[in-house]
Amino acid sequence: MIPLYIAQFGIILAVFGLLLVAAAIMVYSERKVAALIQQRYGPYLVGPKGMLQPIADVIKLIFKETLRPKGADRILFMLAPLISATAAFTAFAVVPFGAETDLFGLIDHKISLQVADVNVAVLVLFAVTSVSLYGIVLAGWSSNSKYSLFGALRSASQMISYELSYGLSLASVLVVANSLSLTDVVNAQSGNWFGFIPRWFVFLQPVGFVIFMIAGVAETNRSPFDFPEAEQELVAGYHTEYSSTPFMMFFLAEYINMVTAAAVATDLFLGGWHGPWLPVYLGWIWFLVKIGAILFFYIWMRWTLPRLRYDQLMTFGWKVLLPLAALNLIVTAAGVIYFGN
Amino acid sequence: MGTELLLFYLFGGVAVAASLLVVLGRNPMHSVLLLIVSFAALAALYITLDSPFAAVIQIIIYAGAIMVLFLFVVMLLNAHKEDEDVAAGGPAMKKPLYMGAALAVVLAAELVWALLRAARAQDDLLIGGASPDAAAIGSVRGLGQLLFTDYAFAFEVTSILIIVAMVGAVVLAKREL
Amino acid sequence: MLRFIPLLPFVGFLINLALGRRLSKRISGAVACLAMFGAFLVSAWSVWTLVQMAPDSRGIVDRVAPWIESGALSIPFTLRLDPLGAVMVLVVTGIGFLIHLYSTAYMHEERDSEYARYFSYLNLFAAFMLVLVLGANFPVMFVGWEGVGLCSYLLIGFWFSKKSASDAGKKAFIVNRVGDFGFLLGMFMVWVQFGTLDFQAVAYQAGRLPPETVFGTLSIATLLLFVGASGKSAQIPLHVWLPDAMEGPTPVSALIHAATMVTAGVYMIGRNAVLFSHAPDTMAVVAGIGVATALMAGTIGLVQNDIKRVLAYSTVSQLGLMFVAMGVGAFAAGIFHLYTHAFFKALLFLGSGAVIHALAGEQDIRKMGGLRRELPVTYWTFLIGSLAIAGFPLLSGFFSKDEILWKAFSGGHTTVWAVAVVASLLTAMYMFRLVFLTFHGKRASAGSGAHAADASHAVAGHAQAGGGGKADHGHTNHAAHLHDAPPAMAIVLILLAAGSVVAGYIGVPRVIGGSNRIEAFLEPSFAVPGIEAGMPGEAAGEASVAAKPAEAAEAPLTTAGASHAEAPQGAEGAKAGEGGTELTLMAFSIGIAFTGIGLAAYFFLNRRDVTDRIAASFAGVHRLLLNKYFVDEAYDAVIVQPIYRVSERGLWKIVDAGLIDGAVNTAGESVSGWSAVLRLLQTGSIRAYALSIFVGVVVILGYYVWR
Amino acid sequence: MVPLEHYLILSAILFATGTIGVFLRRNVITMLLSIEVMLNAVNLAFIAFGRTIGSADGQVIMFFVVTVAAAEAAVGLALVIALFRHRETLNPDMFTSLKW
Repeated sequence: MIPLYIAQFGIILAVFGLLLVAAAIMVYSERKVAALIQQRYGPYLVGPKGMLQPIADVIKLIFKETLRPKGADRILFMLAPLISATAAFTAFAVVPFGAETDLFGLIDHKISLQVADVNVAVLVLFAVTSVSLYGIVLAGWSSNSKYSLFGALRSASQMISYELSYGLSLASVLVVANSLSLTDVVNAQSGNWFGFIPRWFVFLQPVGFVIFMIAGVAETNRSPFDFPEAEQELVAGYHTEYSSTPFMMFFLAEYINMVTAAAVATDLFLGGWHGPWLPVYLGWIWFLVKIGAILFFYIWMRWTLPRLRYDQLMTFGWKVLLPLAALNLIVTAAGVIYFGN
Repeated sequence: MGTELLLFYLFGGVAVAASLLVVLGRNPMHSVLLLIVSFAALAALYITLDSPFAAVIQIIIYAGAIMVLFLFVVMLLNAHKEDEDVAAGGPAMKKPLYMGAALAVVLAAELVWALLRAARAQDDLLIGGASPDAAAIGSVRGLGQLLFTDYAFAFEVTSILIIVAMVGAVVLAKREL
Repeated sequence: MLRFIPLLPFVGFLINLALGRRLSKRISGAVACLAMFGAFLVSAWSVWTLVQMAPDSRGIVDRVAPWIESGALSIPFTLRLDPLGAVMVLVVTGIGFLIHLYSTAYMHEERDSEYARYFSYLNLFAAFMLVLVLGANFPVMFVGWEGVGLCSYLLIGFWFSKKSASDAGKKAFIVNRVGDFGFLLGMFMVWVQFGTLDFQAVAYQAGRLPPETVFGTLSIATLLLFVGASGKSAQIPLHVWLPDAMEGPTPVSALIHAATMVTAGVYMIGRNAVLFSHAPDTMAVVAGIGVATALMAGTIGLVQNDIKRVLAYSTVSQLGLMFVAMGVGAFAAGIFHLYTHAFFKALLFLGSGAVIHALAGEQDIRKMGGLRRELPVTYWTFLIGSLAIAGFPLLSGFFSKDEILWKAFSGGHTTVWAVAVVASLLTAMYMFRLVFLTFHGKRASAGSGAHAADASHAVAGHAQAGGGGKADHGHTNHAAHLHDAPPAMAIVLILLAAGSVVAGYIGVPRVIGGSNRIEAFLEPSFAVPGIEAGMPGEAAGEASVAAKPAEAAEAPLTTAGASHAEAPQGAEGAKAGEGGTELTLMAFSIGIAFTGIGLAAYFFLNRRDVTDRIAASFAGVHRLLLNKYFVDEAYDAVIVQPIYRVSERGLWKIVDAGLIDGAVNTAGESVSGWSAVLRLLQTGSIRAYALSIFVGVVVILGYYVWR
Repeated sequence: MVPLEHYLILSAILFATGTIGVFLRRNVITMLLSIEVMLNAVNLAFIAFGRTIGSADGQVIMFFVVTVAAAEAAVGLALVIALFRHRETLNPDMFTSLKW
């Protein structure tokens, strides 16, 4: 019987570690999948099938020299990656990844498997995402180089533009679930229709799901929306000037953001940890499976689709996605009113 | 009690310090960022005031939208440093401004006085004793109901205001009409 | 139903007003005429229904809408048709329609827009006149009253580009204002006295009062009303506008300034018969003014040389006669004469219009003569009209005028009667002077006349009032060769001639076997109203009770009131006694008529030299008459000039230029001066502005702190 | 439960800070920022009051204030950009052509 705050602390540590691991796995799998798609081998030297490659990268990055360009804003230049990383970690804090459990009787009453169960979790998610923007913007601005600046501007405007559709598609889910707390949303998806179709919101909100996925890609600056670091145009975008640990932080942040986005998508649309055959306390396995699928989808997209043009991105975001999302929300609300949940 | 007071002084101090730096700093970029910090501190205060929604709004809209806008402008015009007193008025212009600053202190005093009096007046119309239940205030649902029933008209008017602002901003910022 | 009678012409007015300039002459004329004809049909129908009713309860009421409601004052917009109104309505719509028809031909040379404007005015006039006639209370009547005044102004000044015309219009308008002022005051007094403005209610309450032996409220009210009447009907001293009104197109003169509008005064008195008959003093004044006007106008008419002016003065004198009838309490007779007069005076005007039409705008009778052969239709119709007005036996004018004279005599007003006789003698004389000079003898100078007309036409505005060749009518292109009235005119002339012949037969006196039907028909309108006044039952009862002493008191004054209605056979007996006298008088007035005609023939047909010699020997008198007793000049000296001086020296130079402008200018200058000072506050520096705002905040807040 | 007065005093101080900024800074953007500070001070006061009397109205008003602030920022910054385009400066003292 261990006190509650220790359990919480444990969970926090677990999440932290898991995220780091997840990032590492992502790096590895991304390269592997890329190789697969491009019919290469990919990393295979370091460790069995090159599985230790990410660790090697990390070590390499840590031991590189930290460079700071002339005329860069000393404080902000260092602050930017911290903000990004912190935001990335914080975002996951409100994401539940498992059913409520008492950790096999270790603690006296059930806690939900997430760092903080805020009753406005979704809004918090938003807040954090909008803050994580600053990491990129500051990085771009403070490193005093035009490539970075452009990258920053691009990513900022792109994230703002797509945050709206993101939010609207998400709001429609909330309307259906009738709660702002992610745990409630997930629990609202337990059970099946007609015994075999799981009550996932993806079936109620197909349009919303598609919009959410697209916007998510844009939010995480992934291809085909990876303008902030469009190599051919802006060297490496906002982190052109970064090296060693700071760079690693951006790198980390990007992948953790992907994981978070995937997790959120899972919670919102794919029924979180609910799934057949497995007992509830093993729900987190389902969760991991779903996340994995979505992440694979991301990578797959990245190596399959070409990058659009920037104006196309904007036009699409404002003139197609946003109206569509708004329409979807309206229809959903009407439906909820009509059917009364 | 103690912890709450502690939190108050912590975040309040951060807010004041950040705002002062915003006001006194010479680099607009820093000002913007510090302002975000002070917003964050205020958001924290809102949470201690059982208003999580307000806090989140504060972050999302202020930090997430408005400040980004400021950031953009600063970056676009890259006004690193504010230009020194090349002002038309020059030093002549300065005197009244310092006077204004002095007046600001006076204002602070007056505001404290007035607000405190208002607070004293407040005590008798307290609902449910010294600390009403947090849920009543904090719940987003209640807030939404209030917003869309009592304040529905104001809400609509706000939407119109936003549209007007959008159009105005576009028209103003467009290079050639 | 009644509301459609004024509404139709008004619609016509709207149509011609709205798209007049786009309509062709044919269409706009047709619209106007149809509107009038429709109004005529409707009124004929409603009069028919009226006649079907029981004799002493005849009345159709149409409550259009509540109009003015304020405290005790409640004035519904109500129209009422009673026998009196019926006669008027028929006259207005019928003769109005004929004159519209006539106008389509007469005004044919105007531009399309002008043509439409003319007809829209004419329709508007008809609408207002009908409102005036049908109005069931003073304010409604006043609406029509003012409306016809307006239309008269518009139509007199129809050729506003001609200064004399526009001046005449203004003159008519201003003089009418004087009268209307009196009318208003009278209305107010009636309100103060009786607390109501509905004619029947007023009549009912007035009927309960004893007639005033001393000069009192009723007398003042009625006198004020009479001022209004004399303004509208051109009685002394407000008669000056009517002759000048001849500047308008001739059909207008016929419709407004002979047949209908100018008789509004007479009608108004008849409408308030009970009220007036309770104010003996007023009645005396009315009779006096009437007869004086008749005489004066007759004398003037004797020497005027403008064909239309002669007719105008004849109108004035006839109106005078009507007022005499009113004054002696013979309301029925007055209205009867009004009705017949409408026929033959319209006829005469239209005939003169035909003459002028033929003579290319020539109006000076000295330049005419011998038109008998060229214009047969015009001649004969005109002759019939003249005979009728002169009182030739068995024509309409004879009956009506004779009725008036008899009533005056039998009422015991012998002086009035005598003067009236002289006036009618004069009537016969000047009318036939007109006939002879115009149609008989030999043509004085036709071509020159036409050319003079053209010349004067070319020099527009040189024509001063009363001068010859006033080019009333826009003919320029035909010279000496004459043509008779075009069909539209001719038909109208003939119809009106027939009317002037037969119109009188509804009022044949009893002595010569007729049964004075119109009088019997009209009397209820002049009697103290009973039930139909909308009074509660018992009130109605006491009304009839209260009516008796009133009539008893009226007896010496007049045969008005319900005496006929109540005891016709008694009245018969009385008449039988008076029969001999009446016959004598009738014969006498016939003699008068013939004498007048004969004198006219002697002076103006055979012995022109004698006339000229007389005119020469009595040069002073002649000039006096020629200048209409210098009334205009007197007004100019006594009223116009002083007002003008005061306005110029005092109001304009001192008050306006000095005080008002001074004040305004000072205000403006002070503003600019102060702003020159305040301008220094505008530094243009944003933060300075912010500072000022901020100081304001601090100060205001501080006020609350230290309070 | 922190007493209401604390929050009020804090908000007063913040407001005064904002005003000082409006007067001291010679940069339009910073002036706008100061105005935001003032707005936030007001928000704080509102929410504190609302909390004390136990009604959510304070937050609603805060919500509206934020919206207005957004509109104000949008238009204000658009103005700043337009001004900068013509004047090549952000110093409000250079924009004195509002004078006669």
